[in-house]
Amino acid sequence: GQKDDGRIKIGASFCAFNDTFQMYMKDAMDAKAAELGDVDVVYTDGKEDITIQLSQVENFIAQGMDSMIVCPTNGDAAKSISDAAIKAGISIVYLNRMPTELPDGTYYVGSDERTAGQIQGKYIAEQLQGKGQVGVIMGIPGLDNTVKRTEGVKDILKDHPEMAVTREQTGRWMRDLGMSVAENWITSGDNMAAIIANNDDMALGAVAALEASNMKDNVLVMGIDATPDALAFMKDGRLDATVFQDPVGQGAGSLMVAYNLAKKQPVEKETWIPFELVTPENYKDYL
Amino acid sequence: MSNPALSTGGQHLSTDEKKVLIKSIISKYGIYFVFLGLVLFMSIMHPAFLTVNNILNIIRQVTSIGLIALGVTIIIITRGIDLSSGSVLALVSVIAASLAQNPDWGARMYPALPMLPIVVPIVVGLAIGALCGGINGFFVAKTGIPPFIATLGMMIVARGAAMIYSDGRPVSSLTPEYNFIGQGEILGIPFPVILFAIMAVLCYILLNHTRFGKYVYAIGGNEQAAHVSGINVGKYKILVYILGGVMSALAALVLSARISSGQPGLGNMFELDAIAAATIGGVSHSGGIGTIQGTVVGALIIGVLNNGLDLLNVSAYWQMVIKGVIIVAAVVFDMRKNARKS
Amino acid sequence: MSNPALSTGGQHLSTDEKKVLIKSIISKYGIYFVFLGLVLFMSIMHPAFLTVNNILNIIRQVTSIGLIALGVTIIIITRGIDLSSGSVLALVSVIAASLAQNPDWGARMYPALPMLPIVVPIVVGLAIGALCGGINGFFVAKTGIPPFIATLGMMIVARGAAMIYSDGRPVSSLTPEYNFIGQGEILGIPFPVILFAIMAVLCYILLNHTRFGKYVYAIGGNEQAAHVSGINVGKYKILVYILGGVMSALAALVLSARISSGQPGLGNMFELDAIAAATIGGVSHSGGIGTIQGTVVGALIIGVLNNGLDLLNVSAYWQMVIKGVIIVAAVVFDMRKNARKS
Amino acid sequence: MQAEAEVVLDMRGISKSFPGVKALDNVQLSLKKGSVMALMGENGAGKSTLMKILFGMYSRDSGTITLDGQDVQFDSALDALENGVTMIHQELAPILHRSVAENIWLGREPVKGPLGLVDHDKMWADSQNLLRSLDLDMDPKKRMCELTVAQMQMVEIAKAISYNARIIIMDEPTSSLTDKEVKHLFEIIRRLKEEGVSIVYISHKMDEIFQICDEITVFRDGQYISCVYSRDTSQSELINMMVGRELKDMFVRESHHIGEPMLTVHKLTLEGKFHNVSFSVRKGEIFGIAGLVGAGRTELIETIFGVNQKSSGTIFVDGKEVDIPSPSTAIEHGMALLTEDRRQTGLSLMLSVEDNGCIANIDNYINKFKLLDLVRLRKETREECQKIRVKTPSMSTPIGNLSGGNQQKVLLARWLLTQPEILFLDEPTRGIDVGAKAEIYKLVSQLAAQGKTVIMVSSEMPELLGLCDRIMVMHDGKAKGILSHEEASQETIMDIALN
Ligand SMILES: Nc1ncnc2c1ncn2[C@@H]1O[C@H](COP(=O)(O)OP(=O)(O)OP(=O)(O)O)[C@@H](O)[C@H]1O
Ligand SMILES: Nc1ncnc2c1ncn2[C@@H]1O[C@H](COP(=O)(O)OP(=O)(O)OP(=O)(O)O)[C@@H](O)[C@H]1O
Ligand SMILES: [Mg+2]
Ligand SMILES: [Mg+2]
Repeated sequence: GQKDDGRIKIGASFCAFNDTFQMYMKDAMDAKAAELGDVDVVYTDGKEDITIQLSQVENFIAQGMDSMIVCPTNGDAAKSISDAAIKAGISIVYLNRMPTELPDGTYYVGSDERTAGQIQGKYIAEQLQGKGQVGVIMGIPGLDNTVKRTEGVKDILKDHPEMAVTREQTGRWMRDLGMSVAENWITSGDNMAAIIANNDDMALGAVAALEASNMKDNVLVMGIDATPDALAFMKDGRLDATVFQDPVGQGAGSLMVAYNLAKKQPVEKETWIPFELVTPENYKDYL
Repeated sequence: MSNPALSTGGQHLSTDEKKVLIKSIISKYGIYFVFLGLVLFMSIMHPAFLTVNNILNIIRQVTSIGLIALGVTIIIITRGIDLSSGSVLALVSVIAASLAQNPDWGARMYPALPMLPIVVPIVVGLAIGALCGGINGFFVAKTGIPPFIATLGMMIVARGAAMIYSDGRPVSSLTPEYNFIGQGEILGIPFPVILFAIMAVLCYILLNHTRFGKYVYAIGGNEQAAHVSGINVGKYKILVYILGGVMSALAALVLSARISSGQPGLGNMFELDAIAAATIGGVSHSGGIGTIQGTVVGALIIGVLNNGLDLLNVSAYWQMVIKGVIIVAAVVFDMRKNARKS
Repeated sequence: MSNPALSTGGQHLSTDEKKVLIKSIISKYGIYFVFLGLVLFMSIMHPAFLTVNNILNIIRQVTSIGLIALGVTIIIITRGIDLSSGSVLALVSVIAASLAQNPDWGARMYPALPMLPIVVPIVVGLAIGALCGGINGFFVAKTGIPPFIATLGMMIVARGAAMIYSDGRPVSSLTPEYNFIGQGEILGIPFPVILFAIMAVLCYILLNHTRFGKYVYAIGGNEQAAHVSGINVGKYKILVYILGGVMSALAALVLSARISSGQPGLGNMFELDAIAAATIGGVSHSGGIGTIQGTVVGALIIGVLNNGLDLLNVSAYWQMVIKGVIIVAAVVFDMRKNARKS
Repeated sequence: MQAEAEVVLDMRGISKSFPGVKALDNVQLSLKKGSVMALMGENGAGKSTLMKILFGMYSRDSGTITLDGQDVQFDSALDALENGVTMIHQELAPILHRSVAENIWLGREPVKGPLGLVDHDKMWADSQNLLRSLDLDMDPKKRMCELTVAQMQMVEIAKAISYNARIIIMDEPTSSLTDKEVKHLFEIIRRLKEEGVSIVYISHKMDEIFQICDEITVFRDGQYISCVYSRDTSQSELINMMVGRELKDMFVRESHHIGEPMLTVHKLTLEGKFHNVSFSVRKGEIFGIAGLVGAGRTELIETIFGVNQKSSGTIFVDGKEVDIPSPSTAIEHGMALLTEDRRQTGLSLMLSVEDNGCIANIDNYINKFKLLDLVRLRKETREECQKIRVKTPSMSTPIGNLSGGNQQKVLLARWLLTQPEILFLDEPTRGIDVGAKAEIYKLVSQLAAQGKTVIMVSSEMPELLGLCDRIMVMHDGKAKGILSHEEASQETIMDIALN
């Protein structure tokens, strides 16, 4: 129920505060909350650990939140979070990462990680005209988005007999580690036509590595997120493409759903915010 | 006797002696005072803090760290360390979960597997934990390499093994019996809390009322002395690491049942929190010193911090800063440090 | 002199003595043999491994871990530990980067800031590192809390501070002068490699040819004895942690310049890799034992593993397993463990 | 009687090498039932090594061990214990943070009940009985670290006896005991003998050997020299066998000129340890401090040296009042302190002989580049060690591998290197062989002759009486009086110490 002061309290658990994209979603939520005026949002950092997030949801329940937003580290393991929320009678909005099940009282705002990888695969296949070897720099192993984005790439390349993912290594989302991976690939002498990274930071690391050995012109590099850094790289012609995931659409959208749930207003069960391909042709729209 | 220090039989305490007494009480129970202070502060700051529900919350949330901390306490008392706990937890979680998936779940790891009795995943899980711990112990005891390296190796290997086994994916949809381990309640008390309490008591008895416990302290206090007193130091070291592995496995069962999913990324950095809990609780890394009750309080301090700062709506970044400061402050205040030094 | 033992002038060695000699050489240089073996294996397995480019690659990639490892070696020799290195690295990286952003970059942290001379971010960065290390050292030396806790606190606090300072975002687009620290070359040798080599030599001199070094070993060997021998133990401990902080800061400058961006998530778990490098290199956690050359080889072993396994296209998961196994095997083979035990 | 007693233990042709040292070369030892065999030799002669081989801690390179006529081979201490052999170790081996009872019964804890839980009540009671039977009055629940060194040693002795072994090895059991406890130990040994227990007794204290031992085996440089009945030999003959040469006077008091007051202590107090202690020592004087264990002697000189912070009182050096907050200041004032417990406050076991030797004198080797002059450092440290005849394979050997006496000598070298004006020696000859003792005494009187001030705390009355110009007697934290060399005797000192 609402508190005496009539303000609405929403708890939001993010899966990692050191993930830049999540910070942009948080910014969008902040902005939306300010616009609404009568809502307080409590943010917590799940540190890429679904069990920590479960604890945070339990804490939200103890605090008497009106509704909750959770960006789950792992969609497969969201069930216990749903159970806890349902048991407490508090609605929950999943953000950005789709849980396997979406029982009554739970909602979803976001996109499908797999399509991001598919967009990458399609664009690269097109650019390379269906020929060439590809390396994939992955995020932290075992995480939802790492697995699904990588699978998305492979979904597409499967259909191109002359293309293959010849190398696959982890850069743990970090630019410096992405750079090291790319450096090692370069020395290996593999004839790689494109490097696809699970996020922009690692892609930018790969770009730096390629530039250092004057190979950037021969290799396409593509990331995901369209961070300001990535767009700046694209502006300078250093990054070939990325995939835009709309943090405002997702962040603000999830807050609106949670807000309406708290106010007992009708809401959509699932709100899909599509990924968008960003290339040197259209990057200016995302600056 | 001529030595005055020996005959502390005198009954009348001077004020000086009283001061010393009070000081020694504080120094002996410092960390408990810190804990009480923290609880007091949090309950003043937030009405929801000191409710039965929230207290169970806190304990449930520290269960896995706490279980690992119990094992690691015993390991550190022998002058060892275990960095592999979190990874072993992950490995056990995916293996146990793969043996406890709902038969009607489409993405089962072993689609042809019949529904196994609940003891199978439990026993297999504990066995894997014991095996990992045993390997740690073997290398520490038999090759003489530093425990830091032996368990660091296991930390990397077990994480890799968990990834390979599960192909980096979660192993989800577990049977209700399995889930009970993490979500069940007995008389309104969450099962993980009961399990943690039982294990803490068992470890307490083990350390204080069995030969094993005496040997653990002796090995940590003076390995050579233990050896010349006829203790098979190697054997007991191996046993200690096996125990550590089993505790990680228990934590794995609880945690995966809690989220109804085994995951290869689970338990990341748990070893650090567990070691921190033990250290806050007064376990000395120079060996021979430490108690189970101290470690339990150490784990609870970490739990209260995580829970309380969330309740107080402290922003995530500031939480880190505050948490770090309080951990250091707690140990500074805990005057047992003096005992540790000598 | 009448003392026969001091004048080991005898020239004729029996076969028995030769065996002992060979054994002692292997035991003294075990880890170097492991390193050479690893290099040999990799160069047989992949033609590109033993090229100048790739060698520079490897060294450049281990520079930041290596720099931290140099500092942490000295800390561990005094019986300490530093868990805060990775977080201090992150904090320094965002602060230094914020003072070295390109003036024409739209998203500057301080839009009004004029372009500062390159020394400003460098000096400020090193100062922040020294400050963090100094705080670690202060708590270790003056309050007597275990180094594990003091630096664990700093690990959490510094990471939080980095997040707060940068609001969780990368601080990008740095000036070319700044980038030189990480990307520049002198006579074809990458600047980070040169820096690492210089720092390794300086640390070697520091440990072996200065009073500071003798005191470091003495403090680690027996703190009380060092005190009675007139060493200001507290002061030197603080200095040692300051040095550790400065090395983390150097690593931060190199790394952020390498990727031309300061990031609050940088350096995650670097402390563990650095401590591993030192331990592989023979530094003993019981204090008093360890060398810079050992640590450098330890860091190179980690670098060769990361690079070589990537070259051989070993899958990420299997890389973990293999890496863990090789680290343990290397230290098992390194027979200096015997020296450590006695 | 001894002639017909059966031989219980026979060790023959035992050899043992460590890297760089041949510790034992074809030695032998034979022990009869119900007798005490002294094992004697200089520091590093191999006494402890042989006993560790017997006790299963080291493996032998060659040789046979026969126990009750049967060849045996102990692979571990456990084997030895199970075969009725126990050992009191030279280096104290207590588990400091555990209780006396836990230390005594370690590995043999009484258990009860179906779960095999430790029976603490029985353990306390057994300990109480054991301690009482040895006339020791201490609480078995006390932690070892709360005991004095002497008490810890008595606990070790009690522990060794509690095994009811046939053979007890005692490796320098009295090195940290005072006369009272030594007397006590001897009573225990006599009782054990009557019960048919055989004892190997290692000590550097001559008078003890003749008091308690039936036979004496002598080693020199890892070699067997001879075995004699103690009633058939004399102290000087024994010394000759051990040292390989004649040792004329133990105490050569070189004539020395006593000059101006160098160190004056006025009403120095450390709360709870000692009160209002005043004395003044002159240049060229050897000043002894006597007293029973726990009299506060160690605390007194450690406080002067800045290890502890004084509660009140003043200290004057060379006529000027000085404030000494830490040992480094003390060293600046020309002081040096050889501490009592070399393991705790002296040695860094894993560091080399050289590093242990030079550490107090580092400041003297800093050159104009702020670097160390390692050549000179090595040379001078080595020379100092040679001067006092340290026996070590090399200067880079970890000091932990040296025999106890040689470790002590290295520590002495550490302080001599600093060329101190005021030298404090706290039990300087603990665990040191006769030859080395004589050398240290000679050194002390040479230093005095050079005008240095020496302050020596010792529990060995003969050395105080033999060397010191004056002796201060302390009891229970108070200075009870100062005796001149002429006044002092065993009786007068004891008289003052006990009032
Ligand atoms: N663990 C070891 N490693 C290397 N050398 C050793 C070791 N133990 C003893 N030694 C060497 O063996 C020789 C014999 O030492 P041991 O301790 O037996 O002498 P000791 O007769 O007991 O002397 P002390 O009277 O000083 O105790 C010495 O030269 C010593 O340096
Ligand atoms: N390690 C210790 N732990 C506890 N008490 C101690 C310890 N060492 C000394 N004491 C106590 O401190 C007091 C003074 O001891 P101190 O060592 O100064 O006496 P001492 O006259 O030098 O005797 P000793 O001959 O044993 O050196 C005594 O009451 C003694 O019991
Ligand atoms: Mg000996
Ligand atoms: Mg004393």
